[in-house]
Amino acid sequence: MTASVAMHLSDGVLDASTSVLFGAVAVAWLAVAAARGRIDVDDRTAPLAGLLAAFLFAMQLLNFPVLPGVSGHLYGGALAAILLGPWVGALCLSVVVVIQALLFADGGLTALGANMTNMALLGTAVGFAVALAARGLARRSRAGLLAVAFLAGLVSTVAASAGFVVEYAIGGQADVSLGGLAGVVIGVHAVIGIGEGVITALAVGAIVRVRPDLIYLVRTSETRELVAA
Amino acid sequence: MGGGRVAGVSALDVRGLTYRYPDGTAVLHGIDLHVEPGERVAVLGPNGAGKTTFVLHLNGVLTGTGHIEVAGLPLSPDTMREIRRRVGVVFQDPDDQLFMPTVADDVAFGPANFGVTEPELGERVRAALSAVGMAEHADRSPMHLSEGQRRRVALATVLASDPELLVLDEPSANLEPVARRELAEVLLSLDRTMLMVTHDLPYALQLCPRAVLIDNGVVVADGPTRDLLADADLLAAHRLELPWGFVPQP
Amino acid sequence: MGGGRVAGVSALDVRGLTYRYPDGTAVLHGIDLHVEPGERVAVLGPNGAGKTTFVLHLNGVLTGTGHIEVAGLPLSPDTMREIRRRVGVVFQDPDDQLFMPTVADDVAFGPANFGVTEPELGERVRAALSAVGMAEHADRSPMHLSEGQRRRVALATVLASDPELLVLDEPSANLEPVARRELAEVLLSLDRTMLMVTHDLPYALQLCPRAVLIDNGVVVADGPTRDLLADADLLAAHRLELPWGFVPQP
Amino acid sequence: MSGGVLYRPGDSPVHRIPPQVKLLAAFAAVLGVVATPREAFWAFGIDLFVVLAVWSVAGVPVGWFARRAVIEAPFVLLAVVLPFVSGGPRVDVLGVAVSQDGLLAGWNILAKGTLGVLIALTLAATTQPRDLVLGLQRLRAPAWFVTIATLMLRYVDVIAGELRRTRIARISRGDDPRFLWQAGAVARGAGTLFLRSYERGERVHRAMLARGWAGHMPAGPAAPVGALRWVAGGSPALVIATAWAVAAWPV
Repeated sequence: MTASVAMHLSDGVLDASTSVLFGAVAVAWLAVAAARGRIDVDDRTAPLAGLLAAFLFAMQLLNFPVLPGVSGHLYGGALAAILLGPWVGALCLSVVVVIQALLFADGGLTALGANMTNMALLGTAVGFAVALAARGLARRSRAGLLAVAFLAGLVSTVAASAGFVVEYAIGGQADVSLGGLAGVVIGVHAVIGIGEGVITALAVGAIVRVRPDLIYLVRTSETRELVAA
Repeated sequence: MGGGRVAGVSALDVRGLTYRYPDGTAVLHGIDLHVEPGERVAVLGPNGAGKTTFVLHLNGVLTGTGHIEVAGLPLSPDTMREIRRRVGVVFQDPDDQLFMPTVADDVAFGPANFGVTEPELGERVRAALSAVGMAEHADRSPMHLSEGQRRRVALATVLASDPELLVLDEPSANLEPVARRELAEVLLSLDRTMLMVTHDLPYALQLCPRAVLIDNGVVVADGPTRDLLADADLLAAHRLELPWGFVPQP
Repeated sequence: MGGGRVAGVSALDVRGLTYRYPDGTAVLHGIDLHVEPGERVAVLGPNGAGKTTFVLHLNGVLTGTGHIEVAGLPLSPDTMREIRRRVGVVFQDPDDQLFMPTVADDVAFGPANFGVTEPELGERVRAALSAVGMAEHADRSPMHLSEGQRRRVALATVLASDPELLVLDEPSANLEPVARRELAEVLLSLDRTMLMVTHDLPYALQLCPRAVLIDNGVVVADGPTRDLLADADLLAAHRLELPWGFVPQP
Repeated sequence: MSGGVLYRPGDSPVHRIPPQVKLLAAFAAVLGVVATPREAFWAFGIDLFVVLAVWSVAGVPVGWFARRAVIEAPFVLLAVVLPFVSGGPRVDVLGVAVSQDGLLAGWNILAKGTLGVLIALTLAATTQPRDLVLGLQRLRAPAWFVTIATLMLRYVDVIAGELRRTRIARISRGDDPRFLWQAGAVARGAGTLFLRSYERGERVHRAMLARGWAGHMPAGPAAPVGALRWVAGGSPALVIATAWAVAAWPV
């Protein structure tokens, strides 16, 4: 069981028009993210994002144990959002998803738009929204920040899988009970999401001890003094 | 601490060690090495000679064929854990070795994994940090230390498990002169059996009375370090040379 | 190539350079340095003395106060681009400097940014790689090169822009003995004005007739390298020392 | 990057097609496959034939593709499950009543998913990673995308190497995580790795600035692609698109 294999849609699951539709959604969303992330304005953002995309890519190569004999790996939506912000985080992960499709045939080419929407865009946006909403908790203590990171990791994974359910409802190729499909897909990803949440929380915890100034979520809020203590 | 030496048992005994990469390339072609307790041995050789691959066999991270015995205990899947405690490896880049939030956490990581509990754990951490002169930095993050300090903390993370054999991979790499000397002084003060993999020949001569030269996966020379370094033909044949201006003192 | 020297104009002129970190910590306290065309000058100093910060000022990556002039051109926001072409910096870790997919792409990166186009671009790449003895590796990925080869390619990436001043940050770090000597031979063959930041004192003596010693953000000594290294008190006062066994030849 | 890359060096006509042409052709071909009505079994046969023809020109053995196509495996599972869980009229297959619609849907995913992964593998096998990025750059991908992708491909191996060495250092000190809750050291290592990557990013940026970086990767000279090469490179996609058009033509 690996989270990203389960979420990388292949060709043929969605019909052609839905595939094209989500391609357009992804492109539009990325254009907004590029503008809001000011990636073309600051000559430093893109090189840094390149290294952090490499970091996220490398993390996806790393398996961690979930249960004996079963391993998962980080997919990094919430981690990217908390560390880099929802915009640059989305840009980094979208490059990861595109390169995985082109270099490793991981995820179908026509499903690229849907895969980017789920993993690079929904995952980071929802992960960041959760973190932002729970900022009060993150502000209170270090444990609070870790709890928020855990929650963001869990919810972002579930959100990414929910994206698949929505896409299937629009352009799925078989007449199955959507409720049943949603139950299975979201249920499985809730379990995977626990692993994602734990790793996200511990990684954020390790970073906040040393360089709280590098964490987007912390940098852009008043939590800095508290968590650095 | 002191490694609990047993009379008559050698610290390290390697016989006929061979290894191939998964792709079939042979790296080690039958290494034999025998180290007595308390010896300090330099493992010399050019890049690509198989030095680091050899080191990773000593604690079972890589598994080739042949026989490895550490302080009388043969390496096997059953003894792996105890072998890893007995063989303390200090890797070349301290950044690879230090990953915990504080220096003390990092030093406690090994012994805690090997089952040491408080209050002994805290005692081990204090002793190991004192041995490398880093006791006052226990609560800092390793990321905030200088290269020389990180190297010494990496050494402490291994000392805390009280290993029978200390293995150092390129300990002097990237150190400024003072840090380099300080590390040498720490290593000389430890009184441990030591294997030092390096291409820094002056450092080998300073620290290790004996040296073995590995090239193409076999031991091609074994003797007093001074004699090996005096043999210009031998060094040249294995792409080694003394640095400009270095004169081994008589 | 050759750097287009103009008679009577110094290669580098730094006056009263000061710099503070954004948090207010002062790093450079008024550095003065004057380098004539064709000189090779070693910049010595302990870790934390401000050596690398100083280097990053020479091409405007960091901006302090004071005056910097390269081959007669004062550094200012308007001249930044040309200054960056004139000052070629080889950083300590070649992995930081080799960021393109192949060696040739990397060597072309600088001149292409400075407006050089084909067919001259290809000619520059070939010439720079030949100068460092790496011409046959043009299409390889930097991942597949040895540390010494990477260091030489990093040097080529800078030579391709035909800089007036070559700045090397710890060029000998992490090199095995043969690679270290090969790099020295390449550097001596280049006939360029050179600033070499290092704590490797033997390497400084081998390559640079003149040395300046920087500590606490000021130049504390400036003279023939041999004289500086012979002054044991001066070295000790600034946490420098000759490595064990190194005897400067008379 | 080098590790795990599917590129198979070669000098076939397929290898030599400019990457931007191959990228567009691959996307068009897969879109054609996906748009083909699932009942048009003959059309998928033509598609498969086109793919096999490209392989024979490229000189890449069939077995190589078969081994790598298993990446698609999780969706084969979906294809197998659908006939049992879908609604609608039932048909009898080997004595088991399954959904007729589900059967077709399962076939649909199996056929299109397999053809899609085979086409993507063909692209990956015959195009160097750096040329894929170059192709995207010539297809006017945004500058930020090209910069991130270029640096990502260069540094993923460097960072994966750091990851591997950290792991070896950890297990050398007795770490043996078998359960998620024992993986704390792995996750803290991830935090440290992020910091190392960030700091390397700062150093790489400085090194880029020092060599005149002004916000976009210099693109090598792009030789203009003649109409003939567009047609040659696009011909497989053209055949697949034709099969789609015939199959989808309202009768």
